[in-house]
Amino acid sequence: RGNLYNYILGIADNSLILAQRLGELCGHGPNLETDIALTNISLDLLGQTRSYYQYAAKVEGAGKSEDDIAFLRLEREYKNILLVEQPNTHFGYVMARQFLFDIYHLMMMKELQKSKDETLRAVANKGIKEVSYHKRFSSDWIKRLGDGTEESHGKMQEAIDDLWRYTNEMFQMTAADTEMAEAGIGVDVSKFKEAYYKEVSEVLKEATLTVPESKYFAKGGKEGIHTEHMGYILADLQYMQKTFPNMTW
Amino acid sequence: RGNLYNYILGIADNSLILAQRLGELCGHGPNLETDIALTNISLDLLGQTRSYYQYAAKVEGAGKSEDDIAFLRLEREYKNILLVEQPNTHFGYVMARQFLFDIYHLMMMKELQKSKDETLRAVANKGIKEVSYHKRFSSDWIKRLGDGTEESHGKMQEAIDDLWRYTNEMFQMTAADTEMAEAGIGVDVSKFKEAYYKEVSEVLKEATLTVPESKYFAKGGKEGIHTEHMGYILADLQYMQKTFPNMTW
Amino acid sequence: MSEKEIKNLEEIFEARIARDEKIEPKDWMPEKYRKTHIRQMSQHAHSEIVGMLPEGNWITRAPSLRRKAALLAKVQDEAGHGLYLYSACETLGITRDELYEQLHTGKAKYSSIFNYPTVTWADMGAIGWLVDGAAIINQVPLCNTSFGPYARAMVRVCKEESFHQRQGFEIMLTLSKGSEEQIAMAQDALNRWWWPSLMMLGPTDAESVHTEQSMKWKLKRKSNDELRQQFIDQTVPQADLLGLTVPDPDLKFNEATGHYDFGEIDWDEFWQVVKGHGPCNKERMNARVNAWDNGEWVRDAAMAHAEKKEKKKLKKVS
Amino acid sequence: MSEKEIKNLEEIFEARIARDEKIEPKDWMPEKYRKTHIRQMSQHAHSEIVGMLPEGNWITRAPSLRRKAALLAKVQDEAGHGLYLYSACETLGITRDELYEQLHTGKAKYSSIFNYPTVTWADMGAIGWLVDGAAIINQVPLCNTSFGPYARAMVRVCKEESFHQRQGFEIMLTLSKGSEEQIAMAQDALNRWWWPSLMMLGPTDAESVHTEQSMKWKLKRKSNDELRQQFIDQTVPQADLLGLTVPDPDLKFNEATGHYDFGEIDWDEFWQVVKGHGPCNKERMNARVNAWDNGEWVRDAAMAHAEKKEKKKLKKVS
Repeated sequence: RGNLYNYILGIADNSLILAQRLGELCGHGPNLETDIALTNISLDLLGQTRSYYQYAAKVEGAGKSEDDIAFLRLEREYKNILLVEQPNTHFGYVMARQFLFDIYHLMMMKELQKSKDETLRAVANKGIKEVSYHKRFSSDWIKRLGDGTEESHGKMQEAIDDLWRYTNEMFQMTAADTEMAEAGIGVDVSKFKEAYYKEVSEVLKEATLTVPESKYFAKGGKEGIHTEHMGYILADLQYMQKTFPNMTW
Repeated sequence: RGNLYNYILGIADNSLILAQRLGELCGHGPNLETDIALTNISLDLLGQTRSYYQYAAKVEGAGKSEDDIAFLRLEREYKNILLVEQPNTHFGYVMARQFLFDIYHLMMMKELQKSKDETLRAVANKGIKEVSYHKRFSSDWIKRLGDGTEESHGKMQEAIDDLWRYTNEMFQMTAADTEMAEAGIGVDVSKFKEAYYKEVSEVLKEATLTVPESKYFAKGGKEGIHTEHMGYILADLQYMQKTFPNMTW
Repeated sequence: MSEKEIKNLEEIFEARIARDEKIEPKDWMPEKYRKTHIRQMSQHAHSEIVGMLPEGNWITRAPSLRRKAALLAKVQDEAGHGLYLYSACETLGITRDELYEQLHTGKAKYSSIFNYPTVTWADMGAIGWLVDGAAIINQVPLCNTSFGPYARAMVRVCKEESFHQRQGFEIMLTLSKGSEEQIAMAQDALNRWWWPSLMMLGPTDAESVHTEQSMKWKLKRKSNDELRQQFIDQTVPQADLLGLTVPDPDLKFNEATGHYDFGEIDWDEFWQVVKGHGPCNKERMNARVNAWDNGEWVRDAAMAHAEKKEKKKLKKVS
Repeated sequence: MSEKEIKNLEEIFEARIARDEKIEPKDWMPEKYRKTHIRQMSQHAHSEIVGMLPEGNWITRAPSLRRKAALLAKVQDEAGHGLYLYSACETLGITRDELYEQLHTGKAKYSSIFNYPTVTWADMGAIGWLVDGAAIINQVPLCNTSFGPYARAMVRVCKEESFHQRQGFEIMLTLSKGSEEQIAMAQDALNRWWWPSLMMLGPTDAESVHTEQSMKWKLKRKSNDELRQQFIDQTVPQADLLGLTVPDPDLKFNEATGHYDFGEIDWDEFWQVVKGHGPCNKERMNARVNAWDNGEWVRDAAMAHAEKKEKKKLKKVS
């Protein structure tokens, strides 16, 4: 039960933190259309987050709410990968982060549809259409910016190069991941590492971008050791719940 | 007693929030010398803040600590002027904010040395040397940047123009201010408004900068209605105390 | 065209409006009609997108996941409103870039209510309840305005605004049933947003320009003061329901008129904010201009990419 | 100078060092001595200023006013150390701008410990206790090194570092006597900083270059492995005092040697971080380069202003 709970949080925290990062952008995008689309993605991710946390709360059986799980943990207890907490340095970073996550996210969701766990299956079934859209949206932008102007090409390449080191962490299995995969409940993400890099590379090539070759990768998020950005994300995220404990909003 | 408490907080919160803003810069200045100097100013202000809060806690007599006062109020309860919470947009803003505050701060401190309240007098006596140094430092930089290069002149003018609207609030008297001034404890800041603008204008002129003419001024900080920056400042400032209540550090 | 012919067209045009026919973009229209509509619709569009900012300020700090999602959705709706109001403007022969230019240079106005800061979470409730409430009162009559695209946009906008208004009220209701701090927060938000909301309905009739012509074109059906009275009459009982006190010592129900009498509005403050000196005018404008400037390379890239694609297509065909 | 003359000078020079005389900037010195000192002192200076960043990360979030002030003061001390170490370098005929250039282009190194993130408040304790502790062990022997300016700088640095070290230990002590969460936080920080601190004392003697020459010049008095052993022997009892567990299952006091035996260090991680692929190498370098680039207009203005002032003075004189 502990491992199922941890497994769910591992998935859900990615969606929460990415939704939070996208939420910062609301009203500040390059045009109204992208503003609307990014808010939409944020909303989809937040919706998935809520389903996961509600289920996690039930699994844990300690009477917690989705908000307790979302807002009242210590930084070391958040299990999201480092990629999703990286800042909105510029629109190229926003799109690179999204793209590098979406390719993985869709693969994971597709597998989760086969889970023996009914609730996880249901979340995946509902989410698959959303995530397919995210992936189409971000892939299109990678191509547009990669194969746009010289400036956009440079900025897009910079973002991909910078964020590349956060990709490998997606395929590392925690103890909870392994146990849940073996039980047929969770997804063995390590299996689609190769397919992931193949698909990412294809899009990058179409976008006239260079596939980074670095073999050095960052890790730690899944064990709750985050980059220094995370503390500031949480300071805002948790502000109200920490300032006014135990209230209804 | 309530008014003395509120009066002290009105002074102290300015120092706290400005110290906090300067603290953000630590390690990111244009060179080591300014980094050290700004950290020094931050430390001086923080020292003053602590003396004020310790006294306020005593005055209130509710068993609070300096940290309770510093970290555990709601945004609407912080009484600092809007000027000190403005962001470190660039080094010109940092210096303009400091300069516009220092001129006022020194005038206020000099008056506070005549307070009938022994503790406030002691804080002022100790602080006057520090604040004189701050003023010299920031005035020198105003001149250096104003009468430096074309670029620095433009940036300095921009910062002065932008922050000008936050100056008038310094001279507005709250109920606590008025009562404490009448009692010979607090300073009647409204009295040195003219001297303030005269002194500021002289430095600006020496710096070859234009004295802004706008007659529109912002207000609200003294009544706890802050700019939208304040919430984010507090989210970081209060993070630890809110996350781990009632602990010793 | 001779002057007579124009006069003739104008008469036919006015008659159509009088018969409640809709004017469509391709129909003949007087230049002043076109200009007035561009001005009003773009002002409305600008208000929607500037209006995203004060609420956007609380997205990262919303107190629950449900509220965060609702707030995101609301701000997204506002972007949507902006989008189709700009589109409606474009049917009158002006580009979105020109409209942005007007906003960014301060030539075009937007609702000055958005120049106040959002200080606490309760402001999310107060904005929905009061600001959207006042907006609806302004906008419902526009669902029957003479210019077709505007009228149709307004139908959709009003439907969504009224959802937002209920949502805002519901935030206030939750707070007013909550802890002492929450009740204080709600009251404080009402204190700060009440007067600016009344100002939203525009200057007093005595000071208001454009009114007569706008009435004829059904861009306006009631005067500012009538709308304001309607807003007050509708909102005060809601405040009572919340157990909150409207911050106006002169507010009193007048049995004789059947309306609430209310205190004097601080028109100096109104004009100060309209003229660009409100608490956040500069911040709002900076945020918009920065978003636009920082997005330039993205828009350029999108255009360059589209052109490249088009060329490739043509090559394949030829 | 003939080869013989140089050889003669070198012999006199080495003899002076052997006699524990200090070498001063204006004294003759072999080119290699000069270069080695520039490399080591600048590396040390760079470490001080890059080291400001991980701790600077917690200034705005320090849990009490007292701790906030102490942290500010500590980071300020590090800037001060940087300042006089750069000055010491400059006596050897290199400018601060050149030294920065080396740092910003990755040509010069800095202590790789600062490429780890500061994740919790307890890291402020762990850095003071362990990182400054290891630094002192490295630096105390340097108070007697042969190059005068470096030796004198080190006396001051060591004094302050030892204050920081005690302060860090005191943070850990407060946490370890605190709530369950605080104890967990302290243990977690020890877990994360222990091994990187051991690595701070440099590669094993087998892998270490420069050692022999450095010994002769008193730039080094003990080997890396000896220093590491000294650090462990000194620190483990302190961990015991805190009631914390050193994260090394092989750690054990060896009665025969009088030292602690310890487990194997992950040198792959060490070299990965040294080569620029640690958790924060990129962030640290970006922060330094951004500070420098964003400060360019300020430095230019200061120089332009000084020149103007100088001219005015000359005018007055003439």
